[in-house]
Amino acid sequence: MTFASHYGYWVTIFLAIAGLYIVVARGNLVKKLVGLSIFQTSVYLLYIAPGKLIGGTAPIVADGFQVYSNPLPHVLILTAIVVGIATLALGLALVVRIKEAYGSIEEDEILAAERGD
Amino acid sequence: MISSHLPILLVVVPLIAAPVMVILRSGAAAWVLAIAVSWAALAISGALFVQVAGGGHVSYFLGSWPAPWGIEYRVDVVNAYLALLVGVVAAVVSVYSPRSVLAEIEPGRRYLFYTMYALCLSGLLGIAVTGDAFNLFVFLEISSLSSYVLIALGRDRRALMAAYQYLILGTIGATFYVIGVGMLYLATGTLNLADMAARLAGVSEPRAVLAALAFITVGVSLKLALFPLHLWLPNAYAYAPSAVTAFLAATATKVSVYVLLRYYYSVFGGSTVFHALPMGEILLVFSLAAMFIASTIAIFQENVKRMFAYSSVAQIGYITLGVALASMTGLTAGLVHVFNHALTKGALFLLLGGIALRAGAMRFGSIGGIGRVMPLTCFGIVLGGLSLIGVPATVGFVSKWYLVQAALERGSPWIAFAVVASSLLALVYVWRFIEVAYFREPDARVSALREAPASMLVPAWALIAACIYFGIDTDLTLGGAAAAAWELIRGPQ
Amino acid sequence: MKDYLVLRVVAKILIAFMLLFALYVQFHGDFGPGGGFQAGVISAAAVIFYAIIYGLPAARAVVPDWLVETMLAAGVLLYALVGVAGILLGGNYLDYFVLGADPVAGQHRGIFWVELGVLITVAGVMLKIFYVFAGRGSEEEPPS
Amino acid sequence: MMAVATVAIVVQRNLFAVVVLAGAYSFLMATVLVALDAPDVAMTEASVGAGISTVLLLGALHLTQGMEMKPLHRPILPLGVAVVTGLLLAYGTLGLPAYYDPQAPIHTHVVPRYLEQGLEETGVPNIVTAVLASYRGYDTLGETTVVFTAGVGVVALLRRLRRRDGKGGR
Repeated sequence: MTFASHYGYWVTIFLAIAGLYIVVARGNLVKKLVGLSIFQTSVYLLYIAPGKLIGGTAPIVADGFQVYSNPLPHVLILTAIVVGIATLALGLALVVRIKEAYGSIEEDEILAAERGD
Repeated sequence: MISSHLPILLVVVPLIAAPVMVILRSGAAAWVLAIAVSWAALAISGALFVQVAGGGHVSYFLGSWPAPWGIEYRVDVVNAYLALLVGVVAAVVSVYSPRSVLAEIEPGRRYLFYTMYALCLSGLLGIAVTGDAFNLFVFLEISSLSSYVLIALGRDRRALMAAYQYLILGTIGATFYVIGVGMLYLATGTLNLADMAARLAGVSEPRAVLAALAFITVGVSLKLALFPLHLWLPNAYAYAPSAVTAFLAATATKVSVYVLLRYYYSVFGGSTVFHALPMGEILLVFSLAAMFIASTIAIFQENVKRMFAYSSVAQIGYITLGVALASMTGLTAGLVHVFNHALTKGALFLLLGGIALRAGAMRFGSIGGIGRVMPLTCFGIVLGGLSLIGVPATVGFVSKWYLVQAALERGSPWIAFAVVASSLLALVYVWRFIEVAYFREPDARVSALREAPASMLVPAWALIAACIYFGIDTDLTLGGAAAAAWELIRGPQ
Repeated sequence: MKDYLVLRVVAKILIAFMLLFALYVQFHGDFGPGGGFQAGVISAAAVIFYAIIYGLPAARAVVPDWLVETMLAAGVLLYALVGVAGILLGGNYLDYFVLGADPVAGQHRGIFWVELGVLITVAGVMLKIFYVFAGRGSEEEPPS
Repeated sequence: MMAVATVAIVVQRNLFAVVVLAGAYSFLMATVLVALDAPDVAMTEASVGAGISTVLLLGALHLTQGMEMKPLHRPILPLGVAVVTGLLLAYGTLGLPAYYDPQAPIHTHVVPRYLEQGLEETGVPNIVTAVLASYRGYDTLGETTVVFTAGVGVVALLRRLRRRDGKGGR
């Protein structure tokens, strides 16, 4: 349980903070989605980084290799990536519609317009 | 032979219907399919409920891979109770939908609407029956993505913004959930919920487990709109198409409640969550806040649909209050309110859909005196409102009666008092509707309106009738809730 | 970009290679990295490339809208029906063991069809999203 | 490098630059993933993160606008939310097994069967494919359905109909 053996997690944590910050703090709808993607990517490292073993190789069974990195997180994250891009595509489609309906993609302007509805 | 495949058929039948609808490209055919799969879901979940009602569980191994290597569907009475609830609501909404879809969705989008509806149904049922943490996430995303689209199909442009906000908050919630699951996976090495529970006992370092508990709680609370994480809900409910509001209000948040309970009791263990940790107290504070603050906000709404949406946030507070009391009676109260509130709110939003169809407006200012021209619709809303308040002989009374009992059992009469006091707030907002609908003179525009069509009234009144019936004969609902509560409290076998 | 002859000729060759590469990724997924999802993305990219060089209408003529929309549904349907086949042959849902003469052959057949389903849906969706985004603002989408 | 790209994304207000930076970020992520022996994931991240999402984002920007407004609010609350989340993550991860520990639960439970018997049971040497398509094939059905949902959703939202009734309104 030493600090140094967990350094890989710190990258995850930094990315999670930065991504979440962009989502919550920024008013631009496109930038929020970019932040959301970064937040999701931080999870990829959380899952995959601990799966590696020293002296290991990619989990493709072949003669001469005994140690493989853990394949299960890879599978899970493949799914997570796909879910992420699906969400992004849908989010962008919504943004395009919002732009057409309100003429803006800034949250503050849109909320101001909604008050007038 | 077929009876052994019920768990998977429950989910896959609507899932297969969705691409078929896209290939057929016909609104009418899609509607027929939607009705067929909704009633099939009701029948299958009913059969499953009968299978497991006596206790025990049904396991189904996908791809015939044994758990924990493959994905397991594991149905006990808790899952079956939830699946049955979703099935009932889906069956009613599917019958109700064509008139409101005809009015609210453009012709070229109708089959896409039903495709999304089928996917959403499949996703919710998938969450309800799966026994695998990551599979739960995948189906959560199927139901979430489809509900974003369903909400955005509302006629008002604010529906788009509501869907966007829900997308952002929903995705943050789902990502929190995945982080929590990731920590549990790293700590135990498994994704199967039952296996996870068994292996958690052997984890010596509690920090990862605690953090996982926190992440999953926050993530799921975002989805179930626990105050103060409810910000997406009022607009999403207010501006979504009528059928969608009724369907989501009655099912989506309830399924999230199930997820929370499943993790608390079947994975982390009820005693860890509520005795070793102050989760009960934390939930209690947020539940009470939801009951009072959301009800108060509801009173000041100008839009009827939005008012009832805030009322939903408050009612979710009653459910989580039951959970927070962490006793057999409390949990039973919470679970029975899951069912009762689904019936009540489902009925209310269906009836409001009738007003939306005829009057085209949901503001108090433009529906004055509507009770005289749409008597059946408005009388139904009044009865539903009485159930929200908790008047005897409605389902709302049953839930609150048990909540009060649970509070007294716990030795906290002030909580019992809070339950009763918050009902007065419900009385105020329901009275507002009554006052506007019955005691104002209808203007020329309102006088020209007609009663809602029978295809909408009959399903809605079926739910209202259920609200009254189950308010008097509580054997089925309370029996199911008590069996589910008992299954949860006794923990994994 | 319709005037650059060299570009147009090179593009044709490149697109052929891209599709070939997609097939390689699809069928080599058993042995190396890759599989239905990646192959689907690459084949969609090939058509998108074609659309960029020759224009959207040309691409729509080669891969029409109705085909794309059917593709995106057909893939999921194929995948889900492989599962149903498992039930019909006496196994559980998505049980590949019962699909072939011996279990491993069954697994091979199951994985092949399932990956094909993924390929079809992913390629269909990517292409459809591209069509919809690119078509927005320029021309009317053909009525369905 | 990834940290630099992330900070640049936070600061930059030109959305085109943000998109390009996000693409670069994805490539860096893919490199890291290769280093972590996850070639399947790296390949997907490169094609999805750097490829599709960049194209989609540029497409969306083309249809909307390129510059971000200066934020009106002081970002104290959001920063608080993000930092609390980070602290919680830090708290949790410090309780997890150390990296490269072959005795960690993820290496001793469930996975050994995939690695030792996966080839035998499925006939597929790439264990990622074996788990993806067979052991956890149902997740992949769900994943395909998610893609399908997004595709149909985008069509439902952006399809041009011959007769549009404008914004709808109340």
